Amino acid sequence: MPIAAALLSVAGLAGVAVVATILAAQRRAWATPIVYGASLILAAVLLMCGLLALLGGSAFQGAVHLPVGLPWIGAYFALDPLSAAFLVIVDFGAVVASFYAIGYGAHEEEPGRVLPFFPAFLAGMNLVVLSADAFGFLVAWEFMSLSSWALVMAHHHDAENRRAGYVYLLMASFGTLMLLLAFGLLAGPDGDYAFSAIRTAHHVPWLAGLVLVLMLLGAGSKAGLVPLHVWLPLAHPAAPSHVSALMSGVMTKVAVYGFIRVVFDLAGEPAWWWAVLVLILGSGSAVLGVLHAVLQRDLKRLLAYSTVENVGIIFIGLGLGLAFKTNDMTGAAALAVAASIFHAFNHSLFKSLLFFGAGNVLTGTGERDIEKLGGLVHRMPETAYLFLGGCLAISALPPLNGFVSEWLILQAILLSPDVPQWALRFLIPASGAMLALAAALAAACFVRAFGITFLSRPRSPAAETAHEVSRWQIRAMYALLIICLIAGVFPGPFLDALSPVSQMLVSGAMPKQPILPHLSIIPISESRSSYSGFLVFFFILMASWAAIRVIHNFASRAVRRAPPWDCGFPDASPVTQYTADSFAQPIRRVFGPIAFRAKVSQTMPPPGDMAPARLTLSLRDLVWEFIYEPLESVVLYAAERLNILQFLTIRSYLSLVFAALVLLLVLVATWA
Amino acid sequence: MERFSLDAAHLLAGGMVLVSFMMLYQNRILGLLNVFAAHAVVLSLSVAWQAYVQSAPHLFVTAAIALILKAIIIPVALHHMVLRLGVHRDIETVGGIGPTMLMGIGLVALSMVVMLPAAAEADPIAREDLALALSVILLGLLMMVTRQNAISQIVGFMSLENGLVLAATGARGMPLVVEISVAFSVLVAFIVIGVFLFRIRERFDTIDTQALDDFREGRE
Amino acid sequence: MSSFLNMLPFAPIDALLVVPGVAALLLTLIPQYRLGARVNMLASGITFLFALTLLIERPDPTVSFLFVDDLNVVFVVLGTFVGFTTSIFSASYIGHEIEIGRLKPGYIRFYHGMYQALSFSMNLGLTANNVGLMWVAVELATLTTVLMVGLYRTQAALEAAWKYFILGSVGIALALFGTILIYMAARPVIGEGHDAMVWTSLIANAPKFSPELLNVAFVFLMLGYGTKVGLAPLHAWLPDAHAEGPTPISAVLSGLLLNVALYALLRFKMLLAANPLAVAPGPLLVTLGLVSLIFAAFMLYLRRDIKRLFAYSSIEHMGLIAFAFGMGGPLANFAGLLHMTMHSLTKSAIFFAVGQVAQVKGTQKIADIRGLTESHPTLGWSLIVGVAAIAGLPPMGIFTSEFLLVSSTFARQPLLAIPLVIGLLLAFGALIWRLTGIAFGKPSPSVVDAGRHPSMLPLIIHLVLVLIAGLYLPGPLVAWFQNVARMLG
Amino acid sequence: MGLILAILIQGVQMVLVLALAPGLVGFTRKVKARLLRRQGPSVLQPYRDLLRLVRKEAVLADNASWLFRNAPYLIFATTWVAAALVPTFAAGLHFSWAADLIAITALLGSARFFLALAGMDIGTAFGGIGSSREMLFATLAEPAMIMIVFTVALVAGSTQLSTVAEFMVHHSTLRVSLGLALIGLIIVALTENARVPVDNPATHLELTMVHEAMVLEYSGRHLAVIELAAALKLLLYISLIACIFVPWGMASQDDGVLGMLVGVVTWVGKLTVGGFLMVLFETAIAKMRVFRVPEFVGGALMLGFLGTLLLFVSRSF
Repeated sequence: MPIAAALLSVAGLAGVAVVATILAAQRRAWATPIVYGASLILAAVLLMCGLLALLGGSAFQGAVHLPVGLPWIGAYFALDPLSAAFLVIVDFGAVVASFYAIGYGAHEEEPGRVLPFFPAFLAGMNLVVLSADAFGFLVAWEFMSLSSWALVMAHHHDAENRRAGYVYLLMASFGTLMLLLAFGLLAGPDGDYAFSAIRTAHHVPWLAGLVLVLMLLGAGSKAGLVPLHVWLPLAHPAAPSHVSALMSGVMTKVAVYGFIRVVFDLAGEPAWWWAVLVLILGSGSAVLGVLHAVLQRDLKRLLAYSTVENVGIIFIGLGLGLAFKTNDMTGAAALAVAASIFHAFNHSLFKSLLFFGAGNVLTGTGERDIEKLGGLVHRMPETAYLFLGGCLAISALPPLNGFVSEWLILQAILLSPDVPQWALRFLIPASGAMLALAAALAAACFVRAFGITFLSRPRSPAAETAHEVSRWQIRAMYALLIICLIAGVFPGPFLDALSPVSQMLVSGAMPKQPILPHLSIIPISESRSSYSGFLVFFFILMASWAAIRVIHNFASRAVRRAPPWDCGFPDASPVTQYTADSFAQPIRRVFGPIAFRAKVSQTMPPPGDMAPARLTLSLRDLVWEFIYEPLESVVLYAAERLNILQFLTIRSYLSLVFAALVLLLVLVATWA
Repeated sequence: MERFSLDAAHLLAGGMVLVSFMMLYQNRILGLLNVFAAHAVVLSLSVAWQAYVQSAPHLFVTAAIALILKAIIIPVALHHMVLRLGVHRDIETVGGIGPTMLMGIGLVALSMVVMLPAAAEADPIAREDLALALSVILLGLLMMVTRQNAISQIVGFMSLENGLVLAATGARGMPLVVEISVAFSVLVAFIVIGVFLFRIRERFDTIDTQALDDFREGRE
Repeated sequence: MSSFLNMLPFAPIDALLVVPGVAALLLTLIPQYRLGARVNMLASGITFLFALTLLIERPDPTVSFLFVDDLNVVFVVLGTFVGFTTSIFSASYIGHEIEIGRLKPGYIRFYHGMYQALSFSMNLGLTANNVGLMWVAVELATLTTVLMVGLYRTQAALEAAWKYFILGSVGIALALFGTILIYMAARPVIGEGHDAMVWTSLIANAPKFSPELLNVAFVFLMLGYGTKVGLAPLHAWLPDAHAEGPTPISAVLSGLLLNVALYALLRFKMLLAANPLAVAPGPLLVTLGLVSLIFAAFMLYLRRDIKRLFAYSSIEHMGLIAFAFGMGGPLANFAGLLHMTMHSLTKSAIFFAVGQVAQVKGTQKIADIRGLTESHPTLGWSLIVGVAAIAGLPPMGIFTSEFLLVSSTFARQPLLAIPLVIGLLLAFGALIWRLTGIAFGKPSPSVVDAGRHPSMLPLIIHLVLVLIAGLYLPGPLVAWFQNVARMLG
Repeated sequence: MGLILAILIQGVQMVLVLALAPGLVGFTRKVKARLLRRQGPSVLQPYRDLLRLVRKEAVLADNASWLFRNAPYLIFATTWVAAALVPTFAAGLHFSWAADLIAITALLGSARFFLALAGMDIGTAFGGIGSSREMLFATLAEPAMIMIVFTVALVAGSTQLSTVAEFMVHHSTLRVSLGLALIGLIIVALTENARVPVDNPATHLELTMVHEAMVLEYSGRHLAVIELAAALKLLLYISLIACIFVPWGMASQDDGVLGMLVGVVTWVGKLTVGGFLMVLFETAIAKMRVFRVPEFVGGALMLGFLGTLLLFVSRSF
């Protein structure tokens, strides 16, 4: 019974957390491998449970009811196709992260602040996916936030990190309250919090709509939808890299799970305008996220912003799913939902891969600012391969997996002219354009990231003296890259595995993917469109192999090393290279004025004046400016005003009491 | 006889309200103390009358306490204190005497409006008594709110408490009245002692509560 | 067990008063600090045990002034428990205070005596079957706490005590007038004399009382006892009293005294709720609750004194509880009771922690307390757990009650839930902001080396209890709470 | 038997595109020279250049990495595969369903990705300029291409080029959306192939070049492979336009050898015409400033989006 095994191993993770606390208190050196090894094993068990429940059919699914949690309701846990799928996503990430951490954790200067919370974090995420009642769900959800907050605060001497942790926890609790309200609506006044009960209950349309909005606020703030994404680029870089990988690659998916669970499974029949909201938020996040990413100098922050982009893409897919579901286009809905869940899976893979790469760079050079890096391809060759693979995947380039899922979403968009609602007819192509734009910008962003970090010449001593990292870290990344390749080359089985999920959510499924002929995938029908990652991969290999062979055999293979040509400029110094900022400059110049109110101003001294010329650039984060800063100032202003009440004289306090008394007496007199 | 007892009770209660107004009118501490003593005397008379009318001997104890403690000991003590602490003799009021008097009248009206319909079923003595007692209480509170010096605030509090005792004795057959009045006397004694015990004289140049609060501005 | 109870010279319910009373007298005679502390602990422990026996066997309400029912036994057990753990904490805390000479040994007799007197008066207030008696008890509790708040004899302490005293006495006076009115309302129905002030008969006859009189009475009672509960705008005494008194007293104030006043308020609410013609007390409580919640939440932002910070958070939570009981209904009342219990445990635990923090860092200024998790890991992390709990984060018990409260409120009255959620978020933001500064960053210098600070035992016990409650509530407890919730209507 | 034949035909196409690509480039150069009243090199000149380059030794910068050495082959391979998947002389080839138009676009995207990286590898200023500008153009050209694909796919009901071609042959009508798509596609093609007005393949003034700047450090066989890839790309785009908008004369899977021959001839004809028109356009206008280009390409994006939108509004556009 996988569910029982899963719950047991979650409990095991909690136990590991406790043990880790004790070990950390005693500052044992060998604690690190032990803790990560244990979490690896338990996560692997959970992964198995997920796979069994997903592939093994209903025989391996099931529900459990424990007498803990909310009294008179207890805690329900269930393992259905949806939760199984996300259990797989979560725990694959968890396994690899634990493996990576065995190597990476050795460099941790304060293991005592990481070890106890890592397994707790894993336990929290798994519990969210497993729990099947509102209370358990929220407890697990907030526990997940709390433990990851502790991990963000691991390096607390840095004021930046403290701020990051604060913003993160605040946003998390905002999200939780929104979810709480949503569940309150779903459960109704007499508080029937079990999912099974909610599912069967009938929900008034406008109420369900309110639930959707609350879910967008609640789950969206955790997943990082614009404009609720602000905590994400702060918190993800602050945590240790293997945790950043989990937060960015996996935790956001848990949020997506929460959204799908409530909106597709619990809230009843969707209305067509739901899709409008979701599509707008999704495409907005996709483009804004990647635009921010292109301009970042901090490698991990860049990755965090690209997470915002990918979450946006996932939500575009979900929005399409809603649009099709309302119009009973089950086939299309199945395609859209499957595509977005598949993209969630893919993103969890390559985002973890990239964060691990960033972690390697951090351990190898101690630098996160790409302006100070460069030339690492020579000093850290393996990290370079692997990071390049991640870049290709996330830029949606064939034959890797990122392309497949985005291709499927585009195919889903092509089905949508049959949607009757006009708003959607205008919106869906627009979000398609946004998606394409985001993909192209992502390519630019990762050319920049890889090129500046790994290629060209070192820009700082740290980069010159970089060293390759431990085998654990490298092997973990190889595992991820291989899965990325497999998912890109043989996507068919993955999509088949998702069909029970779409069956459950939209009561429809994609056509069974033919394993033969030629391992191609077919979203709707062969005549419409098909794609065979295998053939493309094979052709590319063959073509390049053939080219190399032919040229080397029938022409020269001689090589001469020489100083760079560089149009004849002799040995230019590394500072003459293109920097990250200068690489991004054209894109900033084109998109900046709209997205960031970018302003560039030069001060050019008159000829003969020795003063240096200055170029000043101002970028404004409009979300902060127009949403968060006003809020903050309002709160502080109110606090200032009210604070006077702390300094009154006894007499004035008495007069407050007196006033209250007279007021109430008058009320009573008039009421009577 | 019944009629007369009623009128007498009302007369005494009304007398207390009147004396409360006189207290509001005072702008000299020593004068205030004397008026307060009068207030206590009227109270003890009214309590005694209630004891007689209700033929509840234990109320005489309350009356005695009122007379001895409130009409004699405390005023004298405060008098003594004013002289010893060298409190400046006149009372700073908030917003002048006149407006306070007007507010007082408004409060009396309010208490009538509130109590008379409310206590309809209760027997007439209790009813008028309650209304008057409530106005005494409100006037006492008003005094605490509108007077700056600690002494006058204490006096205000004690007049408030007189009103309570009046109400309690007015409630026919209410148990624990004596205990409560004793407890209250303890409370009042505490306040008076507090002024000594907390050595407010030593710590502050004045027992004006404004100055008391000056200490906190710097701290918080 | 019950037979054993019968063998006792006095009923356990009387013991709740006898033990502390005797102990109070005894302690005023014991000059040695250590012995006094031990006796104090012992007495509180015994009181707690007797309180526990009430769960098994209850006296017949008609025989004495005292009575026990489902409602007040919750308060009694909780109160005596917190009193006991606090006495353990206070033993080591006061010891340290004497060593650093902040407290003169002469005051110790007084302190311990007052401690027992306080628990005496609170038990009396909780178990009294008579409105007047309850009133006297609450007044007594006020006086004792006033004296303890002024214990340090600093200008600040005296001034806080004075303020507390004046405001408290006015509150008391108002409460008394309300009590008299209740009697007046009861007399025509029940008849003169003692019976007209006895809870049991009052509740029974409440429907026949004159509604107008009840309304006026409730106004006075709510303001009177509300002052003790610390609801805004009657709260003014609370922050300073918490901040300037010795920390055990802050713990007792937040953990017990507020509950006692709340208990009185609940009783009278039941009285009014029983009378169909009287104003519904719910809306008044809900309004005061929301005002206190949001006001306190804003006040949290600019606090500089750590104890005052948590005092304001007590106001906030009292507001929440008042809101819950004001909403009424099985879910909200359950949430209110649970929240009250959890708040007592958590807040006293926080004050235990804060007391130690103030001692090791030698200051109460938040700005001067930094990096606690580094300099004192155990203390720092338990403070984090405590604050996380008080801020309503799972898996701690307060989350459960807030979950029930918010979700049920939103399902019933969405418009009321909005200010509720805003208030919660505001308070959360302020608390976490402060916590981040206190617990993390470069540690500030400590005046005492880590080994010297008082025992962590009570703190740990409380937090563990809160944690367990967050994950699992035993069936009997739940059934019992639900029963009480039904009583409250 | 049929299978073998099909694979054979596919192979023929792959070889054919490879063989014709340099010819096309040579042809365009020739035409251009003539239009400028110059004699110009022979049409076969590109073949000679390639052979010469291939025979030379490759000179690598000291700090060139493995990526720099392998990028040319990857660029070539992806481009070639993409070119092989576009129906040229015959539709419905055996492997045509291995990738649809979106996949072809993405394949070209990967080629560009590697090219841009290669440009940055050595760490010279010019490589950086080239890569950054190339990626800027791509950020607009790619979505434009996707939008055009949408337009076509919505008309033809498929993203498979063979299906599209067949559809166009059988029920082709004049459609607004297709007109928009055509203009958009031409703009994209000019951008992608670094032609005037976006970039000038002939220039060697560093600051004006984009494509040339990226390959500045290449020499010998590496350069040859990249040049060949560029030629393939040009051929690909012209035959793409041809296959979508003028699919007539294209043989289908089951035609005999004769049909195939006809197809080849018509295809070559289309290529010459297309190449000629392109050169005509190029000589008619001047190169624009780098920061005018986004507006130019953005125009293509707008056109493609407009076409899609029209089709969403009504299928009859």
